[in-house]
This record gives sequence, C-alpha cells and structure tokens, in this order.
Amino acid sequence: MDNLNPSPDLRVNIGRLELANPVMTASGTFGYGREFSSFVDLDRIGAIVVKGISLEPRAGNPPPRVVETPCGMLNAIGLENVGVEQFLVRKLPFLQQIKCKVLVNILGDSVEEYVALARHLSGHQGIDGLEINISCPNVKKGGVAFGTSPEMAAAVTAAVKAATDLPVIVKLSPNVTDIVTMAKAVEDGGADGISLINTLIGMAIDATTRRPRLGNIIGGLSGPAIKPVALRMVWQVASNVRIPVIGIGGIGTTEDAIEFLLAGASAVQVGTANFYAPSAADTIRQGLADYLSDQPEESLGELIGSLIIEDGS
Amino acid sequence: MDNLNPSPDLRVNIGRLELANPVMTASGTFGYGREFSSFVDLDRIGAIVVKGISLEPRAGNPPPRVVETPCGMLNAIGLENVGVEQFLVRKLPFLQQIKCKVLVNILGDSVEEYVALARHLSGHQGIDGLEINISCPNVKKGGVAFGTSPEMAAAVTAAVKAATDLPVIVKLSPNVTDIVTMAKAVEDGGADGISLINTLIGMAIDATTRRPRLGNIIGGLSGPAIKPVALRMVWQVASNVRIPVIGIGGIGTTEDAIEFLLAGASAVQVGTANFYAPSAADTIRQGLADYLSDQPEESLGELIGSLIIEDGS
Amino acid sequence: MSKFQVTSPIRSCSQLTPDIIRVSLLAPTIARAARPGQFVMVAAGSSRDPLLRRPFSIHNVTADGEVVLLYKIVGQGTRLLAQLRVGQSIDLVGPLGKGFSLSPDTPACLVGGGMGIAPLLFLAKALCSSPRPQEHAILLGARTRDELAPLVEDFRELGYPVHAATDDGSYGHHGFVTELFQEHSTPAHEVCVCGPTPLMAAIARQCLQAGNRCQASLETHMACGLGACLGCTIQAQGGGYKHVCKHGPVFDANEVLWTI
Amino acid sequence: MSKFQVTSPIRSCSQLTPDIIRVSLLAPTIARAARPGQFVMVAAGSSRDPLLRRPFSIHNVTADGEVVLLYKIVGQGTRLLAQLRVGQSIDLVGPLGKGFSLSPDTPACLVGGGMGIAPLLFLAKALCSSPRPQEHAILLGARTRDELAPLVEDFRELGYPVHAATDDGSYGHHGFVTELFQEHSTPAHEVCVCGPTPLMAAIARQCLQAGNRCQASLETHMACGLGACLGCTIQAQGGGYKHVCKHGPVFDANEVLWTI
Ligand SMILES: Cc1cc2nc3c(=O)[nH]c(=O)nc-3n(C[C@H](O)[C@H](O)[C@H](O)COP(=O)(O)OP(=O)(O)OC[C@H]3O[C@@H](n4cnc5c(N)ncnc54)[C@H](O)[C@@H]3O)c2cc1C
Ligand SMILES: Cc1cc2nc3c(=O)[nH]c(=O)nc-3n(C[C@H](O)[C@H](O)[C@H](O)COP(=O)(O)OP(=O)(O)OC[C@H]3O[C@@H](n4cnc5c(N)ncnc54)[C@H](O)[C@@H]3O)c2cc1C
Ligand SMILES: Cc1cc2nc3c(=O)[nH]c(=O)nc-3n(C[C@H](O)[C@H](O)[C@H](O)COP(=O)(O)O)c2cc1C
Ligand SMILES: Cc1cc2nc3c(=O)[nH]c(=O)nc-3n(C[C@H](O)[C@H](O)[C@H](O)COP(=O)(O)O)c2cc1C
Ligand code: FES
Ligand code: FES
Repeated sequence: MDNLNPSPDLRVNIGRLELANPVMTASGTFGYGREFSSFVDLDRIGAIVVKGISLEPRAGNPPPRVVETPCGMLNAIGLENVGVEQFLVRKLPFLQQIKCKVLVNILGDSVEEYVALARHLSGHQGIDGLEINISCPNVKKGGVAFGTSPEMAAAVTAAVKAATDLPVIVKLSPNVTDIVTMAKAVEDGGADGISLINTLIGMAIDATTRRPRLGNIIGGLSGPAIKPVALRMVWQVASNVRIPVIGIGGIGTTEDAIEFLLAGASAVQVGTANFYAPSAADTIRQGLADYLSDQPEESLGELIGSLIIEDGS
Repeated sequence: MDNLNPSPDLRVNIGRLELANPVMTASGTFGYGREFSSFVDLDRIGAIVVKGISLEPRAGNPPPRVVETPCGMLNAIGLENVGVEQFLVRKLPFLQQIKCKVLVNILGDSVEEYVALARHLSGHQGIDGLEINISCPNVKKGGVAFGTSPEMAAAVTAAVKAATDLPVIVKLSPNVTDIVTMAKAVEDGGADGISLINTLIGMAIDATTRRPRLGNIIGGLSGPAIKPVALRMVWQVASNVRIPVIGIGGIGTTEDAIEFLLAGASAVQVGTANFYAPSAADTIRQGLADYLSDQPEESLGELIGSLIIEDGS
Repeated sequence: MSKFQVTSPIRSCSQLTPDIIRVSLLAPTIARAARPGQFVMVAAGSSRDPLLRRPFSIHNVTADGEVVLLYKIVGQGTRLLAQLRVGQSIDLVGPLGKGFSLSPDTPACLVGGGMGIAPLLFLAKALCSSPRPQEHAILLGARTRDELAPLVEDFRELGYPVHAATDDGSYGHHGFVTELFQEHSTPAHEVCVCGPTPLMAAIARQCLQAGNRCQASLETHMACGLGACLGCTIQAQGGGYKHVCKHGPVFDANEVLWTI
Repeated sequence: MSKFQVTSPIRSCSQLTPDIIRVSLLAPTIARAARPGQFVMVAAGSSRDPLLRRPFSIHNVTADGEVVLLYKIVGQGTRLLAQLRVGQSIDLVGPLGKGFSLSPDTPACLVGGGMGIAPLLFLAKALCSSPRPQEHAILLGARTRDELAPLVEDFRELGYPVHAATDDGSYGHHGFVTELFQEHSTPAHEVCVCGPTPLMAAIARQCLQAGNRCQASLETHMACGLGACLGCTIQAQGGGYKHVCKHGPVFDANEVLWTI
C-alpha cells in the first residue's frame, strides 16, 4: 500500500521561530545538547531548550536530589547552573555548531534579573529564543512564585519582551488554580508562545528512616505520571489563547506527542523520557514523520488542535 | 526476637470521631461497603466513606467514564448516586450492621443543598460523620468550584456545621495554587477535620480516533501517580492547621500509609487501590499493626507527624 | 454470590494463533462458584503500570478446579500476560457479574464473534445436560480459519453441530455470522450472543423483530469489576445507565440502548 | 568517549547466593569501549514502573563482546532483572562515567566491600598486564562466606593472592576489610576502594594520613547517568558539588567531602 503522504512536512512555527519539526527537548533534561549527541541526531530535532540559566552561577540543592516515584520522578536540583557568563563561554560554542534551534531557559529572583539575562543573551549567533521559567520565587514580592500570580507573570513577560528581540516563550507552572488566567496574562504581556507544564510540586518520604527522600524536602514531579494533567492544561490553554502552545509533561512516545498536538500544542518538549530513553527525541521525530506519511494531512500543522469533540453529549 | 510492642494501639481520633485504626476507604472507591465484603473484614477497618450523595439522584456522565493512565486512572463518573432518600432506605441498613465507622460524603450545587443534606443525614444510627466534597461547582456562583475559593469553602463548612451535630470533615481539592489557605479557611469555618486530596484534573486522548478517551473529556486523576502531590499537600496542611488531617492519594501499601502518617496525617483513605487490590484496606490495617509491633512507639498516635527534618541543610 | 481473590498457578497454556492464547489457571474456589457468562478480573503483573486489572470471560472451568481463559493480545496488559509461563501465577478476582440465564428445556442459539466466543464454550458445556441438546444451534464467526477452527473443534467435541463463518472465507461460510443466524435460528430459540458490538446490535434487532428472547454479553472499560467505581456504564433502553460488571455483563438485549 | 544504547541478549546468568546474581550480556560496542570503574544504566523491564534505569558497575568484559554485571537484589528494579532468563534481553546504556586511573608501574591496593567488589574484578584484570602484578594487594570483605567466596575465586584465577574478611568470620579474617588494609597496604600502594560509604571514608582517611593516593568509586541516586539531570550530586572537598555520573563514579578521595 502506498503511503498517502510520502514526504510529510513537519515544520511548525512558534511565532517567528520556525522549527524543522515539533520535537524539542525540555529544559533541565537534555543538558546542553552535547550529553545526548551519542543518542540523538542534534541536527534533526526541532529545538533544544537548555538547562535554566541565571545571572550568577548557582550551586543547587543538597543531595539527594532525585527520587523515583510511581511512573515518575521528583527532582530538587535547585536550579544548579553555570551562570550566564560561563554559559556563553563554555556551552554556547558547541550549540552554535548544530543545526537545530536553541532556546535558553532563564530564571531569576526579580524582574530585573530576567531583564538582565535577556539582554546578555540577545544578539548571539546560536541563540534562537528565550524560554522564561516563571516557577521561581520573586524575592522582592515575599517569595511568591512569578508563576502563581497573573500580574507578576505578565510583568516579567512584558519586561523581557522589551529587553530583547528574540522570540520569548513563557513556561507556565501547573501548580495553580486557573491555568487559563495565567496563560492569558502572559499572552497579554506579549509572549510569543507558551510552554507548559513545568513540574507539579511533590514530596517523598522514606518510611524506614522517617526522613524526606529529597535534601530539599519537596521537589518537582515529572514523567508519565503527570501526562494527564499536562494534556488537560495544554488543551485548556490552547483553546483559550491565540499564541502557539508547546506541550510538555510525560511525553515519551510518538503517540504521546500526537496526543498533545491534537490537544492544540504546536510543538512538544521531551523531558524525563530523555533519562530513561536517551534517544526518545529522535525516535519521536521519526515516529511523527512515519505517522504523518500514513495520514490524509499533508503537513503537521493540520494536525494541531484537530481533536474531535462530539457535541451534544 | 521479641516484638517491642506486641499489641499495638492503633486507635486514632478525628475530632470526636474515634476510629479503631487509621485505615479508611475513600469515597467513590468502595461502593457502600457491601461490594467489598468478600475481601475486607468490614468490622475491622477504621471507617468507610461512602460514595458522594446528593439531594436528588444523579445519573452521572456518559461513557466512557474510566481510563487507565501511567500508574493511575482518570474517572469522570459525574457523581452518579442514588440520592439521599434512597441512600437511607437502600444502603444504610447494611452499613448499620457493620462495626466500623461510616462517613457519608456529600455534594451539592449550592450551600443550601449541602445544608439540606446534612440535616437529612443527621440523627441516623450508623452514620458517624459527614465528609463534604467541595470539588463541586457552585451553580449560584457561576460554577466556580467551592474547593477553589477559600471564602466559599469556609461558608459551606460553617453552614453544614450549623446544621448538624455530626463530625464534619472537609475534603479538599488539590487543583489550587495554595492548599494551606484552603485548609485554614475550612478550619476557620469550623471543620472537625480535613481530608485531602481529591483527584487532580486530567485528560486523555486516543491518538487513533483523535477523540478524548472520556465521555466528559476531562476527569479526575487518582492512583499511585498522584501520591507525591498528595503527600506534599498533606505535609503542608498538617504543618499549618490544628485540626486532624486525613491523607488520601495513591495509598496502596502499608509503607504508603506510614509515609502519610509521618507527614502528619491522623488517618488515611485507601482509594483507587481498592480496584486493583480489593483487600488493600485489610492488608494495610494488618500491616500497620505488624509495623507498630516492631517499633518503640506504643500507639499509632505517636507516629503521626513524626517525620524527621534535618535542619541546617 | 461469593467472590474470591486467588493467586492462581498456570497449569497449561497454548497459543492458538500468534495473538490468541488459552490459559488454564488453578483456582478451585472460583471454578466451583462460576456460572457461564461470568468473568474474572486479572492482574497483569505486579508492577503498577499497568495499574488496573483486566476483565476476561470465563471460557471454561474443569472438574479439578481450573479456570480457563481465552484471550487476544491487544495491548500492554495482554502482552504481559502472554509472557507468563506454566508454573508462574496470575492473580484473579472472581467470579464476577451476572451470567446467562436459560430455561433448561428451551432450545438455545449461541452466537459468537471473535473473542466473544470465549464465554460461549462454558455456556455450551452447561447446556449439554439439557433435555434435547441437539436442538441448540451454535453459530461462530471470526476473521480467518486460524482464529476459528480450533474453537469450533471444542464445541464439536461437546457433541454440537457448529455453523462457522469467516470474513475471508477460509473456513465455513464466507461472510458474517449474522448471515448464519438468519439461516439457522428458529423462532423457538433463546439467543445468547457475544462479540463485537455491531454484531450484537444486529442480532438483537433481528431477535426483536422475530420475537426471540436475546441475551448479549457486553464489554466496557472497567476499573473494579465489583460495582464500586461506577465506571462501566452503558446506556439503558428507556434512559439512564446500567453497569456492565454488576447488571451484566450479560443483559437482556431489550435492556440495552443499541446505538450502533 | 563513545556511548551506546544496546538491547543486549542475556548469554548466561548465575545466582551466587539467593540475592546476588551475575549476568553476562552480549553488548560488543559497550564491551570494547569500557574502562574499569565505568558503569552502565540498565532498564529494568519495559514498563514505566519502575521508570528510571539503574546504574551498575561493569564487573567484567569478555573478548567476545560480553558485558558482565554483578548485582544484589535490593528493590523493585533488581527484582525484575533477576526474573529475566537466558535469551531474553536487557537494554543497556554505556559505558558511562570516569573510571579508575592507575599508572601502570605503581603497585595498587584494591579494596572492595560487598557489591563494591563488582568493578574491582575488571580493574584487576586490566592490572594483570602491569610489570609486577604480584605487587598488587587485593582486599575483599563481605558479610558471609556465601557472599564472598565465589568472588575471591575469580580474583585468584587471575593469579592474585587475595585477603578476605567476613563480618561473621565464616571466611577469611573475622572482621572488617579496613583491618586487612592496615595490615596489607604499603606506602607505595595506589589505593582503589569501592564499597559502603563508611568503608570508603575510613580507607580514604587512612590513605590521607599515610600519604597514599586513593581513588573511591561512589554511589548516589541517578536519573540519567549522562550528566544531564544534575541529580547525582555529592559534596566536594572545599565546597560545592560534584556529579557522580560525570566527574565520577571514581573520584580521587581528596575531591570528596567525607561526611561519615
Ligand atoms: C466482561 C468482559 C469480558 C471480556 N472477556 C474477554 C475475553 O474472554 N477474551 C478477550 O480477549 N478479551 C476479553 N475482554 C476484553 C479485554 O478485557 C481487553 O481486551 C483487555 O482488557 C485489553 O487489555 P490490554 O492491556 O491488553 O489492552 P489496552 O492497552 O488496555 O487496550 C488495547 C485496546 O483495547 C481497548 N480496550 C481495553 N479494554 C477494553 C474493554 N474492557 N472494553 C473495550 N475495549 C477495551 C482499548 O481502548 C485499546 O484500544 C473482555 C472485556 C470485558 C469487559
Ligand atoms: C555508579 C554505580 C554503580 C553501581 N554498581 C552496582 C553494582 O555493580 N552492583 C550492585 O548490586 N549495585 C550497584 N549499584 C547500586 C544499584 O544501582 C542499586 O542497588 C539499584 O539501583 C537498586 O535498584 P532497585 O530498583 O532494586 O532498588 P530500589 O527499590 O530503587 O531501592 C532499594 C534501596 O536501595 C537504595 N538505592 C537505590 N538506588 C541507589 C543508588 N544508586 N545509590 C544508593 N542507594 C540506592 C534505595 O534508596 C532503597 O533504599 C551501583 C550504583 C551506582 C550509582
Ligand atoms: C531534573 C530536571 C531538571 C529540570 N530543570 C528545569 C529547568 O532548569 N528549567 C525549567 O524550566 N524546567 C526544568 N525542568 C522541568 C522540565 O523541563 C519539564 O517541564 C518537566 O520535567 C515536565 O516534563 P516531563 O514530564 O517530560 O519531564 C526540569 C525537570 C527535571 C526532571
Ligand atoms: C471512581 C472514583 C470515584 C470517586 N468518587 C468520589 C466521590 O463521590 N466523592 C469524593 O469526594 N471523592 C471521590 N473520588 C476521589 C477519591 O475518594 C480520592 O480522593 C481520590 O481517588 C484520590 O485517592 P486515590 O489515589 O487513593 O484513589 C473518587 C475517585 C474515583 C477513582
Ligand atoms: S467496573 Fe467498577 S462498577 Fe463496574
Ligand atoms: S545521573 Fe543525571 S547528571 Fe548524573
């Protein structure tokens, strides 16, 4: 049987950012790309989002930092990173050599820090966009996370947009009552796209030692366990904003990726799956091409948001 | 080797409600008790919380109503129940014959409905307490769930308390930005205890049919997948309220139960585990007795909240 | 109405086709209590992924306490089950649900399609002791000879004549089992059907027209199998819902709202 | 620095004690690239529970492309691994991390406790070709004879004299391997230690005092093994953290802040 569509068009746009295909890797789960070069053809995936970068280097949290949970894991890395200066000197040169797009995930304690990061990171060949991690506490506002206040999220988005010409994606935290309000706030703030979800806040206890299993007590839950929550939020957000949405959360197979695309995501990020299946991003990229070659759609764009909802029920 | 503690005392109190042991079964996962009488000695578990009851019978949502997810499941039962009248006539007589405590989970569209339910259910032998499910939308307030507004949650708690002499437990929804604020609101409203968590909101899509897997599109996520979120919320709430907390979420083994007790729960509810391990409640009750018989503590009460947190880290 | 949870050693196990498997499990309590049309909930491994048990009809029970299942590998759970070997155990909960109810002296017409044939063998065995077994009609359909021939043999061994149909014509009638039904059923037959929903709906409609009593064994997604989760709903004739694990899986065809 | 992901058929598999297992896996690319002290990340089954791979030291490699692992059943992942049989496959990622580095003409003292003995066999084999192999000291400890004797044999087969200690005195010296170390190490030895943290900390301190160079192979929880998750931290001497999968698992003992 002939394929309906032998050379499917996998390109997608996130605002001005054009990706060869919708498969990205999630911040903090793919290092700076190089770590996976034995397993993934870095020239062929859609984009890499590098580990969150702050103005100054951060040492991160005391160990243990990771613990497995049912179909998931908790991490309390504590945003360990080399800082923006070292990133540009030590990590960017490798990233400039690969063909896929590179987004830098940024994090700060105040709006000013985000702005300074955006300035630092603009105008470098090899950096194609910024992803703002707003799950961080705003030290000036009593430590409330940017990602739980629509006003603060909109403010940091607008400030970063004003400071850079790069496309700006805002990454939402799922630990909120109303994800759609958050999404609309960052859309109004001028975001070029929205990525979601970051990790759910969780905890694990060792019944034998009677102690928390993480040095930081609480951590971020990721992996297949959270996929249903992520898919719901992506669907809700994509149905209510006009800017592109990037789906994240438990994506490990081609089928997972298709589900997020159907729900309205224009692209997906592979996170925890990189750990247990280091070639997952490559496999999913190829899987999407194979899938689409058997479908009536000629381009992947037509798949986005094409979930069929029976009415009347 | 002798047991340190050959006949451990498993009794716990939830306000005025004294339970023989801390193992309860979660609403909607244990029917009306009878369904599990082949697998669990109903005279020996701590308490049964029956399926949520409304004033009028409800037919529930169109199928499919359940779908499996990684280490979890989504349900969109839609609160199908026989209504309070039929509950009293058809279900209560069996519950009156068993020795464990019985809590009735109640749900409504308005404060008035909750109050009417509380009145209806008071003064019957065999009903030992009420658990208010506040994950329901408040029709009069534009459909916002009681469980996402501290004011509405406090109001419904206070109104139910005023309408009944029964102990009143309020069951919190985890789909909120700040679970501690919700917990304090219902504590201020006069709750005798707090149970948490209800299900996380999730969604599943069938990539082949391109349709949602649930008739209701979205549903509630339960099972081991959500345990880390539940444990975190129980720990946060138990550390910030003075009333007893009942831990719920992914509990299927004795170890799970101990973790929730260490985090500060005075009792636990076994939910989804009843489906895949129908004798889970019995196994956990026995497991707790065995565990405690090897520990220095003489009573289970001493275990509650005894998580060891190293400071300085 | 006794139900049991039993860790059941695999006694024997055979692969009828690459993806259809028959497995015999030692579970005497369940075997003794089981009635044709009832099912068991099977734990597919000890991991929490997959989390839920899978429902399977009781295909047969033996005098020495075995419960026999017949299943097709379709997904993660059945794939895991198929890896288990003789000597390893499978955890069963059962027997569950409401089975077929037939008056002993009325002739029955059993109609099975695909894996829907599974419960009918147990039913056919029970009917052997009825006054005039030769009046019963057995109509079985599947996609190909491979899938159907070994099952037809089992019914023939019980002494029944069997009418077979395959989609590809490789065995018996070339076509659907509904066509066999038009040919071989009589107005006197009580009809018991199990198979894909379109098959059951078609047979149910033909029975309604012809005035036959008809029972159908339905499938839905199930979480508990015990009547507790209320997840296994089907739409009932006249509005509202019924629960397959409790009111069924065998329903009088008139109780069901056939939407296909 | 090549790393591979390989679906590796089990070639052979033996149970040294009820909970210690040695398994040989066909993984030629990994076997060729592996250096003593490196590890592999092993997928324990195809289900997503457990989700993460498990790290295991490379116990040995063979000329015909086998990677040998030695592991103890301690939890869900190792229990699942132990169920696999010859012919079935295990998915490996490796070789990973930084192994031991020894100058070829310095005598070495290998100190292993419990499962920490695993990587030392591969190391000892590499040392066979050093100028004066008889100058190396091999000191191994475990809880009981059962756990230790078969491993000691492997080292003796390589031609080394081995000093053994058991906690219960059932084999070799009655006591700890640290006591053997005091007796048998010389100031000239480069020390390589792997075992429980208290053992490694004690050896590291003794080496610091005596002026021996000491390398220790550390364990932490790992999610990726590839340097990407930053989860596998240990506290470094002089502040800050190091990552076991990338900067280790073998560290110069001076790099590590020993907190026990
Ligand atoms: C009362 C009852 C009796 C059954 N008896 C038999 C039997 O005797 N032999 C047999 O082979 N099968 C039988 N089934 C169907 C069987 O339960 C499913 O095939 C099995 O659960 C699939 O599990 P899985 O993990 O392999 O597939 P999954 O990965 O769970 O699913 C694979 C595909 O099958 C669909 N599916 C899964 N479970 C069901 C279900 N319960 N109903 C409808 N679709 C489903 C899924 O949506 C998916 O498309 C019966 C079902 C019921 C409800
Ligand atoms: C670099 C490295 C090399 C190793 N080499 C070997 C080896 O050659 N042979 C061997 O038997 N074991 C080795 N281990 C330890 C091995 O990885 C664990 O025993 C294994 O992951 C346990 O998996 P499980 O699912 O059976 O246990 P789990 O159920 O995951 O855990 C059981 C218990 O072990 C603890 N644990 C699990 N993983 C680790 C870990 N990585 N570090 C410390 N504690 C842990 C848990 O906290 C728990 O208390 C090595 C570990 C590392 C980091
Ligand atoms: C170890 C680890 C580190 C992470 N670090 C970051 C980070 O630095 N910045 C960020 O925005 N998200 C970070 N995340 C979140 C992921 O990018 C992703 O949003 C989340 O893990 C959910 O996707 P998954 O289920 O596919 O892993 C991290 C996740 C993990 C597991
Ligand atoms: C099928 C199903 C039905 C439920 N029905 C109710 C209900 O009627 N009222 C309620 O408060 N919670 C209901 N719940 C939520 C559970 O009581 C429990 O809070 C939740 O499932 C988390 O616990 P678990 O992970 O142990 O299942 C239901 C859960 C499931 C799975
Ligand atoms: S499967 Fe749970 S009620 Fe039927
Ligand atoms: S295990 Fe992931 S960085 Fe070391």
